[in-house]
Amino acid sequence: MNAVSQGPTWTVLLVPVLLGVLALCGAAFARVLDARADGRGISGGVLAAPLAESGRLLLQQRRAVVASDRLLARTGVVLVPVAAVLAALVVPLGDRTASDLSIGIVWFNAMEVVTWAALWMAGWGSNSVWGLLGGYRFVVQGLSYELPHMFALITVATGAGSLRVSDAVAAQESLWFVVWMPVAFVAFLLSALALSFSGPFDTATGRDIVGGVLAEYSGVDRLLLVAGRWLMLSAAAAMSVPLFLGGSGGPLLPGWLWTLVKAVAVLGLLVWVRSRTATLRMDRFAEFGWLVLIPLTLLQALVVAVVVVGMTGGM
Amino acid sequence: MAQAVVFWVCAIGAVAAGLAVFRVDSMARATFALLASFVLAAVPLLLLGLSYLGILVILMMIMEMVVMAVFMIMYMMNPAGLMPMSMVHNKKGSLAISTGTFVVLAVGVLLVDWPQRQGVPPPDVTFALGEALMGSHMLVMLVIGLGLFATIVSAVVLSHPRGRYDRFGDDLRRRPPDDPIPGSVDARSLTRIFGVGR
Amino acid sequence: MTEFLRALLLIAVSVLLVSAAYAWSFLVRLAKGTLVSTPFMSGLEPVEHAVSRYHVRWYTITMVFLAFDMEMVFMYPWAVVVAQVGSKAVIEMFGFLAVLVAGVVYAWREGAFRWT
Amino acid sequence: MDLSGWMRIQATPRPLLVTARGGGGIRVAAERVLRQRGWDLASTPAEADLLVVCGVPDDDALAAAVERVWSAFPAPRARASVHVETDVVSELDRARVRLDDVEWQRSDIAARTGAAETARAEEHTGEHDHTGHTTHSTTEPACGHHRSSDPGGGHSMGDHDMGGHDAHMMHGGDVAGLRMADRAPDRDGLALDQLHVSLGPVLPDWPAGLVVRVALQGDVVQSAEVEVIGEAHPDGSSWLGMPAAAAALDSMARLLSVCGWGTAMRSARRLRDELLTGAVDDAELGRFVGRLRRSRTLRWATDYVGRLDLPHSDLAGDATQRWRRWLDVVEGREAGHRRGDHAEVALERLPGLLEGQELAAARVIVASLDPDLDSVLPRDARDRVR
Repeated sequence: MNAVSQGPTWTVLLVPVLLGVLALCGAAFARVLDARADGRGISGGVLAAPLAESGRLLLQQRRAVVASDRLLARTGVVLVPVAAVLAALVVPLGDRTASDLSIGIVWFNAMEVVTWAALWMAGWGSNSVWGLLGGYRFVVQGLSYELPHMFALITVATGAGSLRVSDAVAAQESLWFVVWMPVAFVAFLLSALALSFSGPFDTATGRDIVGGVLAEYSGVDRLLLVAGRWLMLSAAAAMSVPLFLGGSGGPLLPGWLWTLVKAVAVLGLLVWVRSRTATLRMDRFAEFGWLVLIPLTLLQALVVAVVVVGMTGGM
Repeated sequence: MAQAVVFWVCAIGAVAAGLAVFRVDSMARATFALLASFVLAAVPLLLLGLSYLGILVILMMIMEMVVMAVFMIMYMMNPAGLMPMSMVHNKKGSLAISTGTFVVLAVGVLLVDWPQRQGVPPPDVTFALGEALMGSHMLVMLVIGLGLFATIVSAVVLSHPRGRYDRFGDDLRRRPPDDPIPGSVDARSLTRIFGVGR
Repeated sequence: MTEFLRALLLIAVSVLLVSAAYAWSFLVRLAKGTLVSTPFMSGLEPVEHAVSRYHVRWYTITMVFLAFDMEMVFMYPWAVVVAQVGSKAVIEMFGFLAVLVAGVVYAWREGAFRWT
Repeated sequence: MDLSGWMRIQATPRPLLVTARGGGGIRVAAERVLRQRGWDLASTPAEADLLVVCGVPDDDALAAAVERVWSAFPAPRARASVHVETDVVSELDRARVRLDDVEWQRSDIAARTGAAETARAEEHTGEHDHTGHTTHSTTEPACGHHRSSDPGGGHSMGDHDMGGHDAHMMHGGDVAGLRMADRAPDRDGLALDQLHVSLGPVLPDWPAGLVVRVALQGDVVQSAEVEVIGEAHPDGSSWLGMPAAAAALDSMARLLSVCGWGTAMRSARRLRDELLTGAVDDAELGRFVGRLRRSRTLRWATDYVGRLDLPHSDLAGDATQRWRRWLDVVEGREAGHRRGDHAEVALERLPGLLEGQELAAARVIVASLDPDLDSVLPRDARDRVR
């Protein structure tokens, strides 16, 4: 495996393109699972459904509620997909990365948190009870998943001895982090679903509150919110590859292909989990996050720290 | 050149967003104007080469301003600014204080004999920060730890409407606790969720 | 700063892409104007504006979160140096965290993680 | 063909279903067709482009609700009214054609823009004459009706510095035809704004004809008032001809949707339709039931929610116990679904169950009771029977 290095500047342009393709794959797979549950055949139409739906939303009229705060609403709607794309900046493809920030792991964390503000603004800005409820639900969801998520990231940083994503990949040359940080990996996957408000963590857009934050949005605004959710889920799935799954490491195939295969596999797993679970209500999950997930991820961080200290002979 | 452009854009943007906090009617907009101001003020840290601190400020400020929005909207009247109102109270006093502060700081900037840099910055400032925390500044971290513990306890004592005696009864023996909405981490719920089905 | 130039470029690119989505939608859709409507209230007439002093049921969690979250300031740089500093760093950080977790357990017993 | 038209034809319509009392059978038929075509159901007018009314809205309140929802649809839009089950396919096809008919959509948009401008002009002439005002006050629930008995109620932290401003704000009048929310005491001692929200009649996964008006503080229901709108259809009840197992699966699908498990909801609806046509695969049905019984997340959503102490009733226990009994019915281990005066008892108990609950839990409670209102007589008629 070659060390990850920063590619030429134009590779930055690849980030939104590849992330978009990954997001389309995820959305298409979700449609396939839906179609199977519906008892429909899997056809080209099912696979192209996310594109057709995007087209429908582009054609649809935009709407706003009387006296809604359109500035906040617009800002929130735009920030959701933008934050997702920015979060994906530090994900390496093979042995090339668009930007190898020295604090790449914190960068991902910061961009993901933008969704808190964005979704709340979109909900509040719509001046609708459903948007209001959804926005606030996402904030309390953030308060419940964020600390386990951060501890998972810190566990990786401890194992790598660096906040640089390329160092995390290099540190996994002999052994993938997922092997000795399984709890952190699971916590990361859970928070991947939570930060993209999808799957069992879709309280913010729940059907019980008729779509929550999405309730009053139509047309291109709705498209950006929904696309932003898929982009964010894809970015988190892609990020799990350099953090836990050894980056581009793997036999026979070229490195970039391994990265893609692993990212698609993780995304597929997340989408599948989505189809097998009911929504976790936050009045139940908040306590679980604080009293079960935080101690577990802390223990994981402790184990990793002790191993790291032991290996470098720092005792 | 690029640095200067970024600095001035952020500097003017931060001041403008800070002014906007007092110009908008809506609590929600005021909170996020303040957030924009903080984020723009974090960018100069990046210009100084303090990558970790800069991004950390952005990360923390977003989380904290969202929490701030929660409280601003809970307790301030007219949170959406749909009614005409002014965000400015005690105009004369605050004008005097802010002018005074500005003058003191501006005079300080111009008059203080700023020291020259000695030595060179460490190659990895984040690493140096970690070393300082684990070495010379360990006491700071320990004191802050106790301070945060005290914050948690006092926040719960002050803000939570129900305490353990309301929940578990006067002899603290009631199981499950009596809560208006049940949570998930107590013996009863855990058995039902993780135990065998009925 | 040069480190973040590519991030700046990506911000520009993504804003451009979002604008392109808005522009494309404007070109192809039939109704150019925005439909202004009353909020959806299950088909009945809404009574008041939704934006209001929203009664958050979990305000204690926000305070506990803010306190606990502060330790992230220390923990990210700690993760970078733990291998060099050795066991002292591990003991110190997890002592620090143990104190905070004790605070969380106290908050749990008081029912702070349940909706008021 | 131009790009817009091409994109429109590629898209699948997204229908919003409205069901009138007595329209349950039509709804089931419509759901089957839509499922087979892959037209996903919308939750709100903003998401939808097709309004499908199942049954006859023979009541002014529901008819007005349908019109209000229809006016909130963004363009392009089309509507279908299905009065008999056999019309489902033809009505949907007709609406689809209209949806893709660019000329019709253009004239619809022009008509709506024109109407909006006229309305705006009228508003300007009679500035302070809020025509909608009287209807607002009639739909508003009686204040302080069901307040929880909180010992410290009415004393908020900010009472001192906000009281005066509040009084001032009340004189401010309406903004854009709607009032600002007002404060009310709450069980945790904070007096913050209360929002009045109606659940139903047009709400996905909601019993046809039911309207629950709730006062919310935050996401907690402070008070609830239950009302049933529309004419009763005791003879035309959608469930009369339906096997108990299919009816139980229909209830289950609704609960699964409210609990946010869309995939299982789709499977439940498909198995329901297969039961109705007799083409169900028993092994698959068994696997599906087993998966639901084993699901920890579903348990987490329904445990301890909406507990009723009614021995020997199929409403007894909490939401989990109720849906597990539905699964017994599906498996044929228990005979009836919604026995006896199920709906009447459910309606009677509903306000008490909802008060003090989080809104999501409140939706689970309604879905887990799932009263079939087709057979419920109006309140005065019921009193006469007693």
